[in-house]
Amino acid sequence: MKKKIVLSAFLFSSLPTVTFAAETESIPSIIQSIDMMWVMVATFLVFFMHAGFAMVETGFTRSKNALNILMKNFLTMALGAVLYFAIGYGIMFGDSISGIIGSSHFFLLNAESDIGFFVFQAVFAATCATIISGAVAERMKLSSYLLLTVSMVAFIYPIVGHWVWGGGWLAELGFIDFAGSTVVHLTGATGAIVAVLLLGGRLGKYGDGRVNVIPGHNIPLGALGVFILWFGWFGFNAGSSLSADSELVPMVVSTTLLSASAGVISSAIYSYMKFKQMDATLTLNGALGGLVGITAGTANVSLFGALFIGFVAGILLIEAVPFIDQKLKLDDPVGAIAVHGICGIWGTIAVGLFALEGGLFYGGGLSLLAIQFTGVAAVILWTFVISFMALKLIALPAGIRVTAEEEIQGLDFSEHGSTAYDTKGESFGPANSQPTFGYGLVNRLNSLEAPQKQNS
Amino acid sequence: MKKKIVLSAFLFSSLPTVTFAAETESIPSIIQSIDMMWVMVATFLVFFMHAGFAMVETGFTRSKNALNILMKNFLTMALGAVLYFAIGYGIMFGDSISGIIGSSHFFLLNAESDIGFFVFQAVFAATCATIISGAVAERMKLSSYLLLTVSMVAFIYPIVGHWVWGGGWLAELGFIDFAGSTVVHLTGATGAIVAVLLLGGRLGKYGDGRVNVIPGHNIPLGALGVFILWFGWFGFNAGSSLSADSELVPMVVSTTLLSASAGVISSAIYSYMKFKQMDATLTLNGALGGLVGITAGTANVSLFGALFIGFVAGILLIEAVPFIDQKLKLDDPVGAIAVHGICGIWGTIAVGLFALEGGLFYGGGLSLLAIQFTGVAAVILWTFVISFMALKLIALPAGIRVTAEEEIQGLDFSEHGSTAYDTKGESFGPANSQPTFGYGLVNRLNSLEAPQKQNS
Amino acid sequence: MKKKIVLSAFLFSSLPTVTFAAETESIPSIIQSIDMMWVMVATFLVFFMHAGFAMVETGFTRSKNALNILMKNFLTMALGAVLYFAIGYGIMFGDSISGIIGSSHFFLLNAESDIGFFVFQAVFAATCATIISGAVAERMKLSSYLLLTVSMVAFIYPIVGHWVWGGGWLAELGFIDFAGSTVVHLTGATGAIVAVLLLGGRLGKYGDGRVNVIPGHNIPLGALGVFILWFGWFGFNAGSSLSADSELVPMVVSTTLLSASAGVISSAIYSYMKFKQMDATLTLNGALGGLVGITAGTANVSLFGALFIGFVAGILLIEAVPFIDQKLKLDDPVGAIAVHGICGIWGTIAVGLFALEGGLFYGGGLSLLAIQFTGVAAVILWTFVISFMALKLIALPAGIRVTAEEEIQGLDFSEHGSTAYDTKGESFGPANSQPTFGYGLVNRLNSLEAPQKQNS
Amino acid sequence: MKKIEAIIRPEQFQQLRIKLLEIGIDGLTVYEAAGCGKQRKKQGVFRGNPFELQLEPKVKVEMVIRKSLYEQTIQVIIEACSTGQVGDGKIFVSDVEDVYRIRTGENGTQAII
Amino acid sequence: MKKIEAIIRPEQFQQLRIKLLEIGIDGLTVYEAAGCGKQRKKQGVFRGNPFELQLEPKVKVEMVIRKSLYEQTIQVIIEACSTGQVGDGKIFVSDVEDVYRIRTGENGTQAII
Amino acid sequence: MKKIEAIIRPEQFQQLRIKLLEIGIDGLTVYEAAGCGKQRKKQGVFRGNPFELQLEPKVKVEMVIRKSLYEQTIQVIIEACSTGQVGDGKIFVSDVEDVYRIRTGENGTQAII
Ligand SMILES: Nc1ncnc2c1ncn2[C@@H]1O[C@H](COP(=O)(O)OP(=O)(O)O)[C@@H](O)[C@H]1O
Ligand SMILES: Nc1ncnc2c1ncn2[C@@H]1O[C@H](COP(=O)(O)OP(=O)(O)O)[C@@H](O)[C@H]1O
Ligand SMILES: Nc1ncnc2c1ncn2[C@@H]1O[C@H](COP(=O)(O)OP(=O)(O)O)[C@@H](O)[C@H]1O
Repeated sequence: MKKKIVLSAFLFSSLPTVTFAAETESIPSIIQSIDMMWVMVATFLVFFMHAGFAMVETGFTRSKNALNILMKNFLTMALGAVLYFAIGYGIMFGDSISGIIGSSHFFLLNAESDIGFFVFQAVFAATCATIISGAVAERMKLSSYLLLTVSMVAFIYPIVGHWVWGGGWLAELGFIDFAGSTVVHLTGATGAIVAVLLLGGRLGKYGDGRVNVIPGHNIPLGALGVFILWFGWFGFNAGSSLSADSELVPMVVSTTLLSASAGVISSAIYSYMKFKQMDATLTLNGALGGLVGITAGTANVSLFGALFIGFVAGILLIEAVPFIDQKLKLDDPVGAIAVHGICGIWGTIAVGLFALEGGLFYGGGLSLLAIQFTGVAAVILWTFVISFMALKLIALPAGIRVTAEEEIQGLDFSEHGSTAYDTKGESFGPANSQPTFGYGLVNRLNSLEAPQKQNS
Repeated sequence: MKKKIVLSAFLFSSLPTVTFAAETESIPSIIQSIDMMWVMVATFLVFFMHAGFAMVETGFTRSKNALNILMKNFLTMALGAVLYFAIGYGIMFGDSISGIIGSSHFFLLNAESDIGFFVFQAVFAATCATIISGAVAERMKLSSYLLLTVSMVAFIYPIVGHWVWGGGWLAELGFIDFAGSTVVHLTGATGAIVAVLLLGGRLGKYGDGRVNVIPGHNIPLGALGVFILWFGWFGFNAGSSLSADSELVPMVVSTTLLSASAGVISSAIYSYMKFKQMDATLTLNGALGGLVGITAGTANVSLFGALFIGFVAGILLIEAVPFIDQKLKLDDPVGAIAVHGICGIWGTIAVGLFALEGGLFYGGGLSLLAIQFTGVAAVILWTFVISFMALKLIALPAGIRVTAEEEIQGLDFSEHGSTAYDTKGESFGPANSQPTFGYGLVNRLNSLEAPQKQNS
Repeated sequence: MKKKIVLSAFLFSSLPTVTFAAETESIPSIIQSIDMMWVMVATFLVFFMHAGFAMVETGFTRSKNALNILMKNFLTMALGAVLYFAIGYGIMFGDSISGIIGSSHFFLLNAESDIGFFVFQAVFAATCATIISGAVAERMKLSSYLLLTVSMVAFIYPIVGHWVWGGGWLAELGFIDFAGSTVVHLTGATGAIVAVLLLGGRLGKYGDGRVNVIPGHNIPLGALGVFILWFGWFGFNAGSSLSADSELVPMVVSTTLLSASAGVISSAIYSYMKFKQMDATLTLNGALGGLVGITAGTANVSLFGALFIGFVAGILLIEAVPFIDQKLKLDDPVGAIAVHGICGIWGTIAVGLFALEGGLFYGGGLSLLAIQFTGVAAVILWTFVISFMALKLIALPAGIRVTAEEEIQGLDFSEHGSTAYDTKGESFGPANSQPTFGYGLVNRLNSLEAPQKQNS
Repeated sequence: MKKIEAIIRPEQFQQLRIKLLEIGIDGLTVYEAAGCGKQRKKQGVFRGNPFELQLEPKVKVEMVIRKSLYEQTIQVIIEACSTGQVGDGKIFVSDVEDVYRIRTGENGTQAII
Repeated sequence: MKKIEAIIRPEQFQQLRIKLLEIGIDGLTVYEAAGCGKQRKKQGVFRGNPFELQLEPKVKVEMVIRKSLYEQTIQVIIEACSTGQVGDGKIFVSDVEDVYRIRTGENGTQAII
Repeated sequence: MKKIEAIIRPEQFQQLRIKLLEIGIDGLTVYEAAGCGKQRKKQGVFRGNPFELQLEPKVKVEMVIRKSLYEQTIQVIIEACSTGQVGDGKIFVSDVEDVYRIRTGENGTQAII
């Protein structure tokens, strides 16, 4: 291939390429190129969100489980892409059986030309599954988690997706979820609730009626993760337009920016009011809450609507996290249930209030609101029941939780044989003991080299 | 919404979307789409620069203040977006009153169709404010910093922006600042100087005539931040073209790449010559210096000009950082004043020398150079005076600096109630003492769990 | 410049810009814009891969050498860009002398309009050199490494590039390497082999017949690096199309995603089978192996082919890393030789098997396969011989390896005078001793501030 | 006055602290340590290379006590920290000549707590 | 020869080091420690959950000195490290039988420094 | 029973451990430390500011041994850890009254190892 030659296509317009062979056909083909480009850029950004999830989940948990969480994130992305190719896409966008389930295009058969759309949807699908990995961190068996991921990506999520985006019954009803507050986030969060219910809290989290603090080990990494997620979210929302619509896209980008910003501001202020301290990790969650909140209505609400949605999401989040943690005693290390579940519901319902067309506050009456409620309820019900059954099945052979001993020594050593940090200078192989305690010294000693001539 | 259907727009060109309804109207609408897409991609990149700033500022300062710096960065972005929407945009791009100040389009009223341009400008605006957060790190009250951010984003910066980009008097004069060496960087740096002057150095920085070293706690994170900034800078500069001009954009991208590269090389070499060691953090600053330097002239100079500008920026930086730190005794933990101020001035002036049209070295005489000087002087004067007044006002109720006790224990614990790292295994709650000293042990002990049956 | 006015170009289509002056010329110019935009987006992504390399290399090595590795990465990028501008581009894409070497367009002379293509190629070129920095980490002199980088970017790599992408003899032969499994990755890896052969292992790595473990100090940072690389790789592969071809690009993106995913899955499973533990860092390498593997054939194989290529790459990698480390005793801290070399060869050969046109498995016979083998052999031979000669020359004055004393104390302190972490609270200046051992305490003590009135 | 130095497993520390409080010992100082003894070594694997940990993490709890508390303290430590597995650690008892309280300058038994 | 072990606040360390140098004590070894005593516990809040710190960071400064310096050293430590707040720490004095300098093998008082 | 505390260079530790094993000493406890003595101070530079390291990293190896092993142990430590450069460290020897094995509760010499 002589790149130089090909290049001239875009430099000198001598256009010897196949794509633009005939100028008369150019306009449709140009539009195809433009839209394709937009969707591909969005695909890259949504892919990159996995780095964000991985960093948030790693930073918000303990260092002894960091490798394990990273592996979960990589494997979720990888399994997600492959399974969505094999099965998920067909169920989601294949020919519909009564608006319930798609039934063709497995392995993209007879849909080869959908490939750009497929790859965008594939990175979306993995997102849904990865939400769970944060909530079940530090105690779920890797194998069980992977089996749950398989059920999410290959079945549970594509069904929901079919209902809403694949022309299924919720789409017919008029349910609005532009980029997935419900389809992606609430589905993931519901799966997370089920998994956390069945798993129980981490050792030492709830004891003698007390709720203990198990803080994350690297909040700056988590904060970077939030920035990456926010960055990727522009692709998540604006890519869902599927075309480079010069009116719609800037609107979506702006509502996304403003809602997230409002979420940051309200969670910062509200946490300050509530705890007399501006809680840093909750404010990071607040940014994500604002993003999840706007996802459903990003193309349908005004800039003021977006500000309001984000603002409320930030406050809801500050209320939801301690409530889930202390009252419901659902041990969710990264706050996934509050961020993706509570704010996902809020965002979906908010469309019924703020949609410029059909929203209650814009004179649209209650019908859209009712539809939005229906959608939320249906998705929760479906996901809850099926993921409950799936997990019960997965638990049959040997349970879904690591042994207490493995949990104490950390999943990094028990599942991966080494540890995440400074194995040459800090935390080598946790054995039968506490987190990194004492390992600093131990491992630096274990790995000291014999003295060298030069300095002896 | 049936995404599948919408999709066909870009796959089969059956074009059922509104945007491309009539083919006869297509060409202008296509151009709109293309330009919109370019500006949106740039918007995402500029947004992502905030992650870069956050990482540089976190990595270059002490771990006991990491949460605080992260919060400042998130809140700057969030407040920036909301305030720029409410006020800033109107002042910057509203109808001009005598070339001094814009006066319409607040809340984007009657400028709804400017939304793509607005969102690009909004992420720019926040950049200007965030420059300050690095310089004032580790000692400024969060509340005072936020009030300063409000003044910057809502007033000080938009005025400068109006003068240069909003058709104001500097624009009329012919002042060239393509992407903001002066408008964004110098404005931010001038604000930083004022704040640092009023704050004073960090405790322990200047004492008994000595200048103490207070090194950053995580340079790799800072280096990642520099890479992210460089990555985002392509959007910052190339997005400022506002259209996907196939000649201008690659030129801008190339000058940006080469100037930054030259900045890296010259700061590495020059620091080696000056200190007999190749200083790592100064070289990282050198990359940023090269980027700030080229920002003004990125569209107006040749590739050779870009190399020269970056090269000089790197050397200036190595001279400026110790000068500011040791001679001026302005305690700027991350080198923001040198990077954004000194290199910002250099870059702006350099346009008067290297601009292919009008530059002194290309036979353009002294007039452009004089204009560039005027612009620099005007912006420094304006920003200095107003931010000085703003800070004096902000300081009225209770000062802008945390108490010495809070500073010693770290702003993370005093302002946010917890700490950034390994709260389960390393640095929990700094109390009335030094950085992380001794906390490793303390907190690992504080948080040891009761022994588990399995291993007892 | 009044941005507001320029903006209207994309908002109101009043089109006062030069680019789109005449509507009749619009279609070619629009196509130029689109293709340019695509290549620029890809350029940014490929640039960002350097952040990924830097993080992987930093995370997978010891903390005492972190600054040094970061500097190597920054300087590689910087030198790469400048040298490729001066010399490399001319050799690679200048007028060909017998298909062996290009001979014009140095400093882009008479090729000013190639600038977009140049800048894309420039970030590619630096990639090739940066591969080496990981393999030689923790012991190679910075100066020697930089001289090697100069030879790679200015000569060795551009020659290979000329053969394959510049219309040289391999291109004539029909050799297929769409985005550079061989041109970029194998060339880099061959240089790495030579350098590692001449350097020898790190102190303490091989002793008394044992192979010691020297683990990396921050795997989460390394994992983030892998995500960044994967993200950037979409630009690497899909940008190599050089035009926004709406059929080719989504195909390339999908094969890239699926191959990397398959690499993750197979390396995770296979490491589990082989070591009874799912090795985390090898799985991270597995993702990269899948990416390197698909790079050659990304535009020429089917989705199933991509899955297969990635799957095999992941397994090859798990076999190759211990083989190179333990059998060949080539000490490659980050696994660069296995990832870029072994998987690079596999990917190139695999085109001969899986190419839809010409591949053995698609009835294309053996001819393409033979050509692919020829290309691989030629590139290895050329790179090996010349980089061997180059390194021997570089070694003449004073060797290419730091002294044992410097190696023990860490290159950060010996080459850069300070250290990467927590200099205020953890690891200040390693002196004549082991990694970070004991420095935690030492430096926190060294840098304690005098007591403050407030708490005394 | 006796100095008691107990080398224990890190995970037993919190329990020991609580038990000591119960018998009135609330002044103690703790150090991070690494120990090597008869305890079986742990195995790990990194990039296909197996490795062995030669040292185990330990904690040293150091307290100076009145002679009268000696027996009881030893008893409490053994109770709180014994798991029956090799590696539980040791207690060293030695003599202390004098103790000063830095805050007040007082010394002798009244300085202990 | 006496062994002086001073458990002090980390932030007083540099001052102590300088004061000790002034009276000619330049050999000392320092350890990171965590202490628990009468000092009031600190409170924090994380994600809405309040928590309490049970231990405080301390530093142990250990030095072996000639008997003749004993009184003066104690005096200097108390001066340099006393803040008057609970938590200032303790000094333990004990006997050392012998000291060796590893470099030369010499022992007794001439090995101290 | 004697308590031997050796303050050594970190990089000599592994060699010492192996040599001690050879004479049958396999029980020991190690601490991270920082020392200050006659050793020449190191210089660094950060952002153009030179700085000096006032303390050096050290390791304390602590072992309680039977009296009979005393001489030999000192000998081994000096051999294994002496480099001839200033900064090699010190050995402190002191008396231990009793030793308990936490696991079994036994005390006296049979508890040592
Ligand atoms: N003679 C000794 N001197 C100092 N410390 C010792 C000695 N013997 C054992 N230790 C410490 O006690 C710990 C436990 O000893 P070990 O022999 O493994 O088990 P146990 O005490 O149950 O017999 C060791 O890890 C070490 O820290
Ligand atoms: N009996 C003791 N044995 C060992 N260390 C002690 C003892 N009592 C106090 N300490 C150490 O001294 C520190 C200060 O003691 P504390 O009672 O808080 O204050 P003060 O010394 O001012 O009375 C403690 O944190 C602990 O490290
Ligand atoms: N009097 C002392 N008390 C406690 N530790 C000491 C004493 N003198 C020296 N040390 C320790 O021994 C180390 C080496 O001492 P130094 O005087 O530098 O070298 P050398 O032991 O070779 O004479 C010091 O860093 C310190 O940790």
